[in-house]
Amino acid sequence: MDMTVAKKKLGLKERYAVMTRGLDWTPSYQKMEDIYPYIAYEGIKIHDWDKWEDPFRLTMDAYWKYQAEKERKLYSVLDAFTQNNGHLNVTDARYLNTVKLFLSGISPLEYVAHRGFAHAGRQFPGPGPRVACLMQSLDEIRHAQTQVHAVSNYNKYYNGMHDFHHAHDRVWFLSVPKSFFDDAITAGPFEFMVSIGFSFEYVLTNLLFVPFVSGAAYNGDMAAMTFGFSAQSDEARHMTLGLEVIKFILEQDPDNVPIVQRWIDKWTWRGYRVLTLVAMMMDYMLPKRTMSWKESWEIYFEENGGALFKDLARYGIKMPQCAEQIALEKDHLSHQAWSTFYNYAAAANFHTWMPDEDEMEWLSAKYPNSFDKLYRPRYEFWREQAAKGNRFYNKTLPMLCQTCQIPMIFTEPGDPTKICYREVDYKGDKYHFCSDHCKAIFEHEPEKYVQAWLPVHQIYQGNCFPEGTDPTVEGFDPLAAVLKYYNLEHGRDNLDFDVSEDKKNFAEWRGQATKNI
Amino acid sequence: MDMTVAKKKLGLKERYAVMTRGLDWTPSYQKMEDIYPYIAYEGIKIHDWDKWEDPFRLTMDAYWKYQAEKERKLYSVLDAFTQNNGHLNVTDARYLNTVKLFLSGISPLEYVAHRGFAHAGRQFPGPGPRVACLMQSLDEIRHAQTQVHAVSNYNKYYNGMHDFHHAHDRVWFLSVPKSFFDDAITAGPFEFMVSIGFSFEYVLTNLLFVPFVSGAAYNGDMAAMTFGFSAQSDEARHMTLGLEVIKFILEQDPDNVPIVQRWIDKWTWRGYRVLTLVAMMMDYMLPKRTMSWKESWEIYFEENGGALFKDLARYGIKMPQCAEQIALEKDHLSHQAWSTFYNYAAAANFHTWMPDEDEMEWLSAKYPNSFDKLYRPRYEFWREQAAKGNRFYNKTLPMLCQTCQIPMIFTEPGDPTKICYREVDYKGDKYHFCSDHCKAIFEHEPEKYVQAWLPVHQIYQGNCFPEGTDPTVEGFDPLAAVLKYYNLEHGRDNLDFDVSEDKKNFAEWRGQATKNI
Amino acid sequence: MSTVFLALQTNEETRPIIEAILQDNPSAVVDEQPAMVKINADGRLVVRRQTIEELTGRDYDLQELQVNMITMSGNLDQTDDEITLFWKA
Amino acid sequence: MSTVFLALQTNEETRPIIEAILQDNPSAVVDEQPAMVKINADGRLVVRRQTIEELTGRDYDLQELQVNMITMSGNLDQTDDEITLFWKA
Repeated sequence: MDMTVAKKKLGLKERYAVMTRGLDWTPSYQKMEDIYPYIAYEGIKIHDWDKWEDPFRLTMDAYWKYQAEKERKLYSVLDAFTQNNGHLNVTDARYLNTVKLFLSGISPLEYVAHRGFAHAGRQFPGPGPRVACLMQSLDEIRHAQTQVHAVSNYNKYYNGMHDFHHAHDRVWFLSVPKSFFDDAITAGPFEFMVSIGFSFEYVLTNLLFVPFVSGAAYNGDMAAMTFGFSAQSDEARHMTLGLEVIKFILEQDPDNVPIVQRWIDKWTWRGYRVLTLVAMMMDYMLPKRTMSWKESWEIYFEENGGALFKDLARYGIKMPQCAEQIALEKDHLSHQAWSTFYNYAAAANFHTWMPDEDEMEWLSAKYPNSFDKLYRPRYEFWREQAAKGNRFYNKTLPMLCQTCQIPMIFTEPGDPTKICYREVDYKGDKYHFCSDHCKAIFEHEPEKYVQAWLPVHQIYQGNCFPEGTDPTVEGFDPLAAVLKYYNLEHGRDNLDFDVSEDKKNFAEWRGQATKNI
Repeated sequence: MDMTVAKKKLGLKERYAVMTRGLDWTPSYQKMEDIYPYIAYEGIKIHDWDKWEDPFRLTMDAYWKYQAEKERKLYSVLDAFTQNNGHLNVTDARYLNTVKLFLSGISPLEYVAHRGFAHAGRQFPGPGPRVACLMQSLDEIRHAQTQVHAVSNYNKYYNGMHDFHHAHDRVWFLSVPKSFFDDAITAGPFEFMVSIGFSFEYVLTNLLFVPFVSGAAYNGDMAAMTFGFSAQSDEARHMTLGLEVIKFILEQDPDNVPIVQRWIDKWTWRGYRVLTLVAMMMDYMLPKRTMSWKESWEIYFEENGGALFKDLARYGIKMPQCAEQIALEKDHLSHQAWSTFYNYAAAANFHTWMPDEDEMEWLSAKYPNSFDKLYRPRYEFWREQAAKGNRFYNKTLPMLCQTCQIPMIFTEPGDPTKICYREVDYKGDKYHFCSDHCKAIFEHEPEKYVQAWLPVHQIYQGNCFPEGTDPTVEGFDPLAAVLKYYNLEHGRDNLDFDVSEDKKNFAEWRGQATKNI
Repeated sequence: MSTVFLALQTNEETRPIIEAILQDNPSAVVDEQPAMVKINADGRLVVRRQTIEELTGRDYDLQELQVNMITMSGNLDQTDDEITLFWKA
Repeated sequence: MSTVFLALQTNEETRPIIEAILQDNPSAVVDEQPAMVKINADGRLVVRRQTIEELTGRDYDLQELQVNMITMSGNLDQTDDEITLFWKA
């Protein structure tokens, strides 16, 4: 018989080898250290770059194919959502404040991540990590773009989103996520990969994208569900890359272990502090609660991170020490954060409010050890005051932690009635910290962190007023000047949800959408 | 100079010629009349099939490309809608009854249209109409499938949709749309093209798919919006085909004009009568009204159809006479229909209800000449009776029109207080009609219409009970037996919306979706 | 002259198309309906490929309009460069 | 053994994939969350192309899973025939 046998296509592993290592070459007329100048100074020793392999074995051709499909789906849904007036289907208008926070706090980080992976990937002599970093870099700019597109629909109707990028670079609390990523991209390429690729992507992003986006879906926000899960489908790949990078570095040389352990310790804590915003989104800002911050933390950090560090134990890597303090904080984090934003509602680009009675009950049930004892009485007092017309807006400026840049709102580990306060004297100046972990990070790299652009210091130094402002004139209103600098309109973009234009407009529009007269 | 000039691609018109007429051949060993046996008997004379040209000049390659894109978009949106619990975003649970009506009354027609175009297209000796009919045939089966897919999500939660195809072939009022299409596909190929392609698609489908689907979008039904507009994007092409077919036939031979005029008269009236269901969907079943039936009729029939017949006047074609009666009915149609379904709610596969006070006001405003005088008092009486526990369910069987199969509910042209009643004696039997137009249609083809399967007659003849039913036993409940035959559950699939499981479940589920306790 | 019309879905893809139509048809009037945009014009309405391409900055095949078209009225003629809707009377 | 998991979007495309996973992994447990399905398994979870193909009646490329994957936990290894998630300890 003369059967023709079809030539077998290359298998996935061979295709991956051909499309990564097969496309690489060894430079002949330039020295390796000139081409990859940042690869040595962090002290990481790599002996064989070819040991790095993407476990998904994704090659660029397949990457474009599946990303294009994700984009087509995403934009079909976004278009239909807008066409359908989907914004009126969110549970209630308070929900929109999560969108504002997401857009101004998180989307700009996606863009910085894009830059970070483009930069770090360029520095690695191995083709495997270069291709993986290129894909992640493209993913991240996609996320920034799709988030901006998705939210642009909300921006047509609701306040506070009109100049999100301007806000990201200026508004006080946004210096927390901004400085976190700035810290990462100004590190060396290996530390960047551990900070973002491993600690942030593998250990922490689940907490941002999974339960929150799942919650957004059940709060009627099909746009957030769609961009969120579309982004998260890339994150699954990022997480794999993050885990792979750690294993690769650790397997290359035992000298790498203590360096990597320090980075893991630092970046787990740094990332956790940034997630303070997410904790409060989950527990306070989704009108329909789907999972508490504490439950999310237990599933995605304690259980999942626990399994991870048990697995990494064979390399000598340990669960970061900060996990102990985090465990103590999980009953308090979201409440302390929300209290702060309730206080500072006059200076934010979104609205805050006191939870209603049902929501208080939900919080009691989810936080039996802390809520009724410590936070409910405070809320009830504020609610009472607001009902009397004394809604409290804190107009003094808080002390910030030099490392995480969060106001000093956190309590002593084990004593939730006492503010935790640490300080360090360095070259004649005093620096303040919210915790032992932020203090330790500073102490290891003081020359980096003394440069921090702290919003409160900057306001006091007169750097956060519109150009030409004279703060010495009589009756000068510093808050008004700062809001102008933020490009926020007092009484429209800030203050309590109850007095907001958003609340009024949403009620009116939803009414129009359901009534015939 | 020796510039290389890129070879120009074929233009659209050349491509169309190559991909239609260019693919045709003249049969050599079979006679034309054997291959196309149905082409002569209707009396239509065609001299040059090549004069038929699709004005879109769509060829099969482009067809597949754009249809695939439509499908990708559609299923992305349907998936996201389901994932997001989109069904809870409809204005209120009454809306769902439009979906039930659509699925059992209209979707099966899409399937019959698919068969009709496959059959008619096969009969035309010209390659232009054959390709156009092939595309439309594929479109129609796509519509049937996407509608069933879209509605299958609702079927998981709400009653009355569980066996829509069974219902279509049995439930009394569904014989109206069913018999309409059966009438068309049992006609010759030219009459089929005029009935469906021109009269239904060009003159009437706008009224079904455009204002109703647009209204569904603003009643929160993203699924209906998406399948509706996706289908309608094909309809735009069908309409063009419908207009082209008429112009082509008329231009071929002056003898064709009176034949075509008769078909237009007949099918405009037949189609209009079927749209009675749509009139009531627009005015009563969309909780958020977006346009009244009367307004839709004025825009899409009077204005648009007026322009069309003015344009066709050059061929000697006139606006169908029935337009005069339709103009008189537009203030009454939806109200008379809704009253009927309110009466017969015990025997339907969806729920009915009395409009609330705001809705009555909207109806008054939209129908100043008729609503307050004729229909509001009736509704107020029924509402009062229902409040006293006497919600009226009519259990007698109505007389049906032999042609359109609608109960004799319509009033005399010009006298909305008197039921219109016409009759014809034919071969010793008496036949009843709702109007002069239905009577005239019968009289032209009595041998066709005496065969009508009229649900009321069939029930009386004992043909609509489950097999083995003995209607002579004591206490026999005919309605119960008929509902069993329909596969509808009494008390669940039928009766007033107010006492329905749908209402109760929707309220409970929406509550769960927004409350935290 | 009778009115011709073209109705398109309200979405990002049709925005520049509607803009192009308004630019090319002085008599065109936009009627915004729920989830759709109906463009009415007096007797004749032209959709020009070149104008869409100028507004979007990319190649455009007029057959793409199939995806977002909802309905229309009038006789139609389509070439590579234009879609024309018109009444003869 | 620690838990590995894979979370997928709740939609028509993932239904047969989830079914395949449950069929191939006796320890797999489904945790339905809003808009997503999380599948937990004890130490190891395998997604097999062949099982998906049997259930869907069409060719399936495991890389398609990229489109509907939300998150996962564990070391990963992907070949033409299987995606495996596992902990070594």
